[in-house]
Amino acid sequence: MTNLPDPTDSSSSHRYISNAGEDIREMLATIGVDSIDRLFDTIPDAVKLKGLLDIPGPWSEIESRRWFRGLAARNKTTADHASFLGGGAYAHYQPAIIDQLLLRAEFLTAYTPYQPEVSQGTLQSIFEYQTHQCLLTGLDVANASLYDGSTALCEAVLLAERLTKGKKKVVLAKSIHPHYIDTVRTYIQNLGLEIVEVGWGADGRLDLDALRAATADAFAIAVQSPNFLGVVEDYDAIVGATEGLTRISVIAEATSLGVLAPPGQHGFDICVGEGQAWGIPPQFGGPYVGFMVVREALKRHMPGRLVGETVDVDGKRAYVLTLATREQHIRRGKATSNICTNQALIALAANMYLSLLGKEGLREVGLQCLQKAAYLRAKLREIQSIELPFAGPVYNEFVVRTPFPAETILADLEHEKILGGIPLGTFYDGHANDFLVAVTELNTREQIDQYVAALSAAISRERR
Amino acid sequence: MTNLPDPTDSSSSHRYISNAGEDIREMLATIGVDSIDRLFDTIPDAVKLKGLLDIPGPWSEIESRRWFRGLAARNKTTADHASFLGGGAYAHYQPAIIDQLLLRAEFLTAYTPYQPEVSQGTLQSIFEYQTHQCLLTGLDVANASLYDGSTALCEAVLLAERLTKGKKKVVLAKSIHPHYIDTVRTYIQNLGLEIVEVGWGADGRLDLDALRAATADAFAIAVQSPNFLGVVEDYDAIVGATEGLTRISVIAEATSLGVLAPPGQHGFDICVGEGQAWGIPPQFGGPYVGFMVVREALKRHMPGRLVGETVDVDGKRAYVLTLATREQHIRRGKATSNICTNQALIALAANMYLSLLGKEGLREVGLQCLQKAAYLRAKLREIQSIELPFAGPVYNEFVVRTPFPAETILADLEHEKILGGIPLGTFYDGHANDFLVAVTELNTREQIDQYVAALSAAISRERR
Amino acid sequence: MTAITEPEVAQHAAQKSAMEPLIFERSKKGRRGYQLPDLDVPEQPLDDLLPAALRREEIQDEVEVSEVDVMRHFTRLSKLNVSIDAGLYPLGSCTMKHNPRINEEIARTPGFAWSHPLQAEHQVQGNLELLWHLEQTLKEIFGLPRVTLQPVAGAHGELTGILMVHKALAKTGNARKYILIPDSAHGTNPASAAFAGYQIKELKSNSRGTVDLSTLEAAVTEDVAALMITVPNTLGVFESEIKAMADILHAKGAYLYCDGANLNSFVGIARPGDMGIDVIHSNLHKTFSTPHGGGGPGAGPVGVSESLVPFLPTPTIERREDGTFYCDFSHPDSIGRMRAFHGNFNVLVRALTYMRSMGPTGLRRIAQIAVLNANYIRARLRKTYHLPYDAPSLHEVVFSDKLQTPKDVHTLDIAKRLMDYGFHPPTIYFPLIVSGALMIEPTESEPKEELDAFCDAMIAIARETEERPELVRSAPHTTPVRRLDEARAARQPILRWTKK
Amino acid sequence: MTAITEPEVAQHAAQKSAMEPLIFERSKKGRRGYQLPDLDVPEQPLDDLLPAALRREEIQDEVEVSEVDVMRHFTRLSKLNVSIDAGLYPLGSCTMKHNPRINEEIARTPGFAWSHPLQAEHQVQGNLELLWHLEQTLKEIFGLPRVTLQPVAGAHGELTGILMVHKALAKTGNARKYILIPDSAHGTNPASAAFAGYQIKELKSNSRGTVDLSTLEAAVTEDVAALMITVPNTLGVFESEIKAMADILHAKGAYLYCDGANLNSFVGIARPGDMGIDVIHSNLHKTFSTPHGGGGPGAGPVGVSESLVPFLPTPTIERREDGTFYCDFSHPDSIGRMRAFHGNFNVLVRALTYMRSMGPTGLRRIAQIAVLNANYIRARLRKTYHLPYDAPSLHEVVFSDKLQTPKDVHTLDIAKRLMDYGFHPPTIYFPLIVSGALMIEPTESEPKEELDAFCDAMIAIARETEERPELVRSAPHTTPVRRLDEARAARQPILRWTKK
Ligand SMILES: Cc1ncc(COP(=O)(O)O)c(C=O)c1O
Ligand SMILES: Cc1ncc(COP(=O)(O)O)c(C=O)c1O
Repeated sequence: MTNLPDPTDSSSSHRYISNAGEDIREMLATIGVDSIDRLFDTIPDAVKLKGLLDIPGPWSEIESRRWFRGLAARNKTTADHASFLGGGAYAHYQPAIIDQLLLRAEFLTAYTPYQPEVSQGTLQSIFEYQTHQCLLTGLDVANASLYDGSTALCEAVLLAERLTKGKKKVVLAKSIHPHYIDTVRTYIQNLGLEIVEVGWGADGRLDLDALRAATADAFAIAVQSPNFLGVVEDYDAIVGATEGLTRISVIAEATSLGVLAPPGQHGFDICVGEGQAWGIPPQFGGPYVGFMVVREALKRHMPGRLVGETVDVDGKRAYVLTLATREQHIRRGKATSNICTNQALIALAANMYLSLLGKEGLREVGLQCLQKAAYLRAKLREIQSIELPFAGPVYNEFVVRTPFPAETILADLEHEKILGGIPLGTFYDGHANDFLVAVTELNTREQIDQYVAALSAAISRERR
Repeated sequence: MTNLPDPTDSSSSHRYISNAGEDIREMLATIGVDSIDRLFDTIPDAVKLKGLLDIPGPWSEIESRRWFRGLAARNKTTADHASFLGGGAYAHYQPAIIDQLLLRAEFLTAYTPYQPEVSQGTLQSIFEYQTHQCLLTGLDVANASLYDGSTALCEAVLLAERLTKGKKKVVLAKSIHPHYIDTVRTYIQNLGLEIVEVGWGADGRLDLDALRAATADAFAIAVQSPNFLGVVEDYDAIVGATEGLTRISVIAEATSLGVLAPPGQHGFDICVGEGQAWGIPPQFGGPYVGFMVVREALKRHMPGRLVGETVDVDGKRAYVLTLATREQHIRRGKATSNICTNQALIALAANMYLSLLGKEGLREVGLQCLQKAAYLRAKLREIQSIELPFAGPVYNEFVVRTPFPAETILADLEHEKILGGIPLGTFYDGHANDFLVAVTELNTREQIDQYVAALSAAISRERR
Repeated sequence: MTAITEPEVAQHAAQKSAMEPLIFERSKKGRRGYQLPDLDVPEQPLDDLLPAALRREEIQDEVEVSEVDVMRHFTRLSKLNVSIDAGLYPLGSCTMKHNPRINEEIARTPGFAWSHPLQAEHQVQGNLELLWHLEQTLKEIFGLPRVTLQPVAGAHGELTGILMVHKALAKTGNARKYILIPDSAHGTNPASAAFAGYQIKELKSNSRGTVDLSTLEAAVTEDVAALMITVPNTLGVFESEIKAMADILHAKGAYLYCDGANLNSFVGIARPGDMGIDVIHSNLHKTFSTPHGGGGPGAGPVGVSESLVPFLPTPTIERREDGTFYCDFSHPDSIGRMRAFHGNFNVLVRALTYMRSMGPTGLRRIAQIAVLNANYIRARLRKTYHLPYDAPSLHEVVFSDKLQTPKDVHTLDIAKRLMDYGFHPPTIYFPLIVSGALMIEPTESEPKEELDAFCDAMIAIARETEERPELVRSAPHTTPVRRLDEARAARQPILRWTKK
Repeated sequence: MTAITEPEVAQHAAQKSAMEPLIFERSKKGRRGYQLPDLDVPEQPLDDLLPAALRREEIQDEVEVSEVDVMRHFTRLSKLNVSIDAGLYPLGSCTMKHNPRINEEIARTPGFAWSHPLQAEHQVQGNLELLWHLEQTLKEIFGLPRVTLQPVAGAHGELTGILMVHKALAKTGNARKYILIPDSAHGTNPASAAFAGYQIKELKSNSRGTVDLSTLEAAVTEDVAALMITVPNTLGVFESEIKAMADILHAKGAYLYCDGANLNSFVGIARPGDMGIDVIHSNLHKTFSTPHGGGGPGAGPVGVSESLVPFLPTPTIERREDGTFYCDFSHPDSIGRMRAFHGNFNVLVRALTYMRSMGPTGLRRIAQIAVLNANYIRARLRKTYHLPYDAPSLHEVVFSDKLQTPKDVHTLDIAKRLMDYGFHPPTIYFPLIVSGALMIEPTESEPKEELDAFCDAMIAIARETEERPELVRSAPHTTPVRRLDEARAARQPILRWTKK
């Protein structure tokens, strides 16, 4: 170990670690040992490293900025391209105050509010967040957050299964985000459950006949709306076909709740989803925020944390983590979920977003998405050889079909600095020429017109 | 006025103005008038606008981001070029925590700490900032900040003049930043003062013979070191030649204080300067922070705010604005300066920078600048037809001379994504082929080597 | 349960923060708060680069602390401040309004933040265009033909303006001697006028707090260069005769300078240029929301009437036919440069962002609601506090402590007691024409419920003054430190830390 | 001066913040907190786009507030929280260390923040390269051949790890039935094991708090899939026999899972792979400094030994010969996908930034100083508080309330009283094997003076327990709210605001 640095030497000091030479010597004296090494005597020499790890660093901030910015510059992103990408991650407007508020140490560097007297800020915000979820989904009880949309669906399926011990079959619409379905498959692999997928009809909506055929013996049905094809499902029709099942609605584009019918008012028992669209940057897939809202009767089955209102000894209103007997730290192997750390900071961002946009803004975002997508669809319909294969109503996303492989067309668009869509063939067989296109309030008419022109040019080019 | 919007209509609501329709009606009722217009009755109709101002907006954040980022993208900057620009504004390392701390509302959105009981954060920080200035300059009393380096020099000249009523001549080294000299000229134009400029010798240092000739009847002498040519002045020699004058040292590159002799220990009475180099981004010239540090005896002549230590009624140590009788709000027409709002937030950033870098870091920044500039100078000396016209010692900046107009050479470098220097001919006649080059710890050896190669190529190109 | 209200118990938490030592007192040998990349060029002997006589020894007593220490220190210090984002900060004359965060974001765009002030013009066209647009916008707001963006604060703008007046008059052969300034003016006005080379003649206010035309007429001699007046004045009262004042001055060849600190009260409602004003500065950190930063930075652009245009500081920013922009130094009569480089550029970026966010309707609404809010406070408190000047006021209202002094409770006490209620006090003891002034400016940002809470607190303090005056006199009780010994600070000044 | 210590006076300031209403209660008709650009495409009748039956009415009871209202609200809420940047936050097992701000800055680089998770690989080479480097770095830290970055928290990592164990065993024909978990384990361990399809067998700790080899040997039947053990355990005590444990398990075809929550105590000193560990997750929000965010987000990468590599979640990130990177889905035995997209990518960015900032020397120093700091607290408090397990501990120390219970003062009271001294309490009542546990983890970030202040407070509380126990029992006294009625919250749950 002679090559290893002496921790009391000032060249060993590191900016993130306060105690250095003078401190260390004083502290060792109090402890009564003569070196830090002595404190590690319980680790057998046989497993101790003889030297330093073989990794880069320590780097200064200057070096980190150079290297990481260099990497970031190798990505092509919404920051320098017109983007029409959706598929469960959307570029929406992020109000400037949100990120600056998130950087406040009191939010950023606190942890789970186990001690309510010094965590009312976090607790009250979660309580507000829970309320927003209820108002938006038309359901009664929301939790503090789950990891993301995909794992929220897993938790919903497991919750539903707990309600109806015995049945082992869950029906999933095939048009749920394929990553979500994959994740459910992973989660339940050892639990003796069976997944039945139900496909879509010609209009892109859930195939109701196939659904009816699949429900026997099932304990739950989950559908996504707008679904992965962008099509808005008919909740009432689905409810009519799924008597007796626990109904789970999945929301992958959260801003759609500003204009679409709330699942809780249309016969659904559980709504889970991904809150990223509420002004969280796409950031390559995470951190996002999964939400779950359920009917009153299911609240004691809820996974994850819940914040409730109470009073302090002076009678002052206050907030606290509650119904903890559902959770792993109390129930251990029998908890409603294994989740502990969740996505609190992103839920806080969502609370800020929902509060700023408010009643009017949430509706206006939804309407702008709807109108802009409709404008693009109308323009695309004018182009010969472009097809919009699914006729069902859409919100802000839809499938486009050309006579050429999606990847080829999208590469052409990329040359025009347009991220033009997501190839559907990656997810479904037989859709090699299809791609998903999403439009949000951030896409200007100019961008949309350029998109149409570029797409039209790309098709002409390929035709030659 | 019928076209003007009705303030109680919800379409008039603005996100920055809380009170809207419902509030307005309630408040008007309390006041007892029937419209907001009534509250403006004291403004004669003749001067009231009949319509709205003819300016753009209101814009959403989305539109502002687009337009302003568009403008920013039209600048070529240190963000995407290798920069060797100095001349009173330097690109140094800015530790990441500083900017995030500055965004804390408690620092950003408070004002001058008139009420010490609720402003101890600002007050203590200023007290610390004052201390740093004293330690760095070797003088006794520093103020809370002045606008910038140029106006700090104006204030120093005026302070010196107050000390020696009667004399009207101030000697300024011609090698002080030309903008600073210009500003002094503007400030004193009606005060009956005379400026005598003293030039430099062959080595770029103050011409001591000329200086001796100029000091008769003068009340003060000001020199900058490193001067605008980058050359480090010999304080002791200047002191020897300026008996009886108030001596003002000007610092335009504040990091130089990490390695250069402190003026207070070499016979100077006042040190003023520009603190931008302490990690403040160049941001096209401002906001920066001017500093002034003086000998103990001059403290009651100090312009600007001063924070002092005291105790509260419980005997607890605390800080407060003090010696206010020097200032405009008390002394009005007879104040030591007209300054009120200063550059507090930038002084706070400087305090953070100086604290983080600390004893070791301030020295290391200085040494790296010194070594890197020396490395570049050595490389340049190897190139035929490049001349470094001034032989005096330098810190991190110096003059380069080629056989071609500086603008031509610099345009060539710009093609290589190098901001290669500042043409000296803009400031001094007879220097058309000269430019100023600055190097900091942010310039890598690779950048420096590329600079040398690009410069050498540019000269060859021009020669053809 | 008596134990728990004992002060030594109740104040632990507050004390922890309040006892934050100086950063110098946190220093400990060997700690480090930074890292630089290793030197990547061959190191040369120092003596070869810089003679020892020109170098310094180590910076004695400078700190050695970690990044953690610094983060803790400044986070804790910040907690000792109150701020606009946490609540009403009704400093009269300071226009403590909401500081939008989009302005901070835009100012940090690398293309702005990392542009250098001495770059060639073609490299900074974005900046120049921005400055040009800001000038156009301020011209329209002022109703004046040109605006300089160089001044970095209100006082700096005042000096700029009066220097222009001086130069213009000097050009006619007589720079004259005096600047007239009402007794209600801010201290920077006389100070700036003096620095510009003038003597001050003070004008007495009338019973409305404004200046009588007759007073003005009598004062405007051939020796008077200008009247420097704040509109509306520091009582918030508009000078309804402003146009007539301009006429009087102009008839005598003198100028009308407007201190635009109170522009927030009439922006978008009326324009200085239309009032006959020749020069006005605007504190962008007031009306245009750039953050006050604990005392700055700000910006103080100055607009001028046609006759003063030749005297503007250089450079001006101009647009060419081809749409490019440049700095124009060709103004032979210019007063010169007011500061190095381009003023507080990144404050200007914030201000223009704000102007765009507001637009014409929003700017007008600022004035409307700012005036509504101030008048609401006035209406709610006028029965409880003495209103020394009864004239209708715009965006601020000035009370006095006259009704409280019989109980030996003074403005300072009321201000300190407000802190216990969670509010920053108003501006106090200014304007000087009001004895014991409490100058309250809520701005348009404040919601009604915050104004109500403030008025409730003021009323409660008035009640306390009657019932328990000692409680008010000894306030504040809940702040990190209590009332300070300010006399001691001035008598034996300790202006820096020194190692014990 | 008695008046001024009365509680109703002293608490105004605190109350103002503590009484912050819900954002819903700030709502007022007509207020607005946002603006969008005007719709720039021709507006079509809604019914043509979406049948009314699929649309919603207005979102009833959603808020109408201004940006100012929102800024005020969240700024005030924030002030009700304590945080790491303001002081020691010694939650045991949570590794509440300094969160460097450079990590936040880097994560916000537009190229990262605005990259989309379903972009073509050639468009996101920067991201893929970053993930690849992070895996290399974690491999070296773990001493294991592969690491998956998909799990977004420790518990998620546990589930991932146990699912891999299950699949690997299932491949041999018998997935087995049990996971062994010591009684000192964190609740997520049994919960994750259950979700992975296993039953739990609890192992009793010995008097050192560790697991005896004989206990293990007796428990490892052919039905046991794995031992899930925390190293060092939740008392901070290292399992010195870890290698022998691995041998016992491996001999029976079972796996050794390590809960790496406590990696901070030995990072750079020893490597899990060298101890015979087959699977380990690391909470990047603990050892690698990504901020806890009031409860998340985090990340929980999982490293595995050679035999488990085929079962890793898909996709894995791979480097081609030409230096480009791609997602590899060709793992037929993979357990599948643990989450949509690429996990908490922007948490991973922060963690890699931190690893680079620390480097090999810095990582080692983390463990050294974290252990030094914990042992310093142990040394200073061991005379005052009962140490239920006396074995040498590493980065945390667990005391109990045994010496205080005779005065009817319990761990909860001590925790609450610490708040009055300005400290966040330690983790309490965990691990379960200690009655009245006080689990203190200071991390390497804390300066000695902060540790001393904490120890002084703990000692003062012990003294108060003797002299004025009621003071401790009724704490906290200085927080925005005092002790809560938690039972009421659970009995009549109010889990959302409803309009009155
Ligand atoms: C009326 C008035 N005039 C002038 C000033 C000075 O402006 P600044 O502080 O920006 O220099 C102020 C600022 O407080 C003011 O209120
Ligand atoms: C020992 C231990 N294991 C597991 C976990 C769970 O990790 P996470 O909260 O990241 O899911 C924790 C977190 O508190 C822990 O302390």
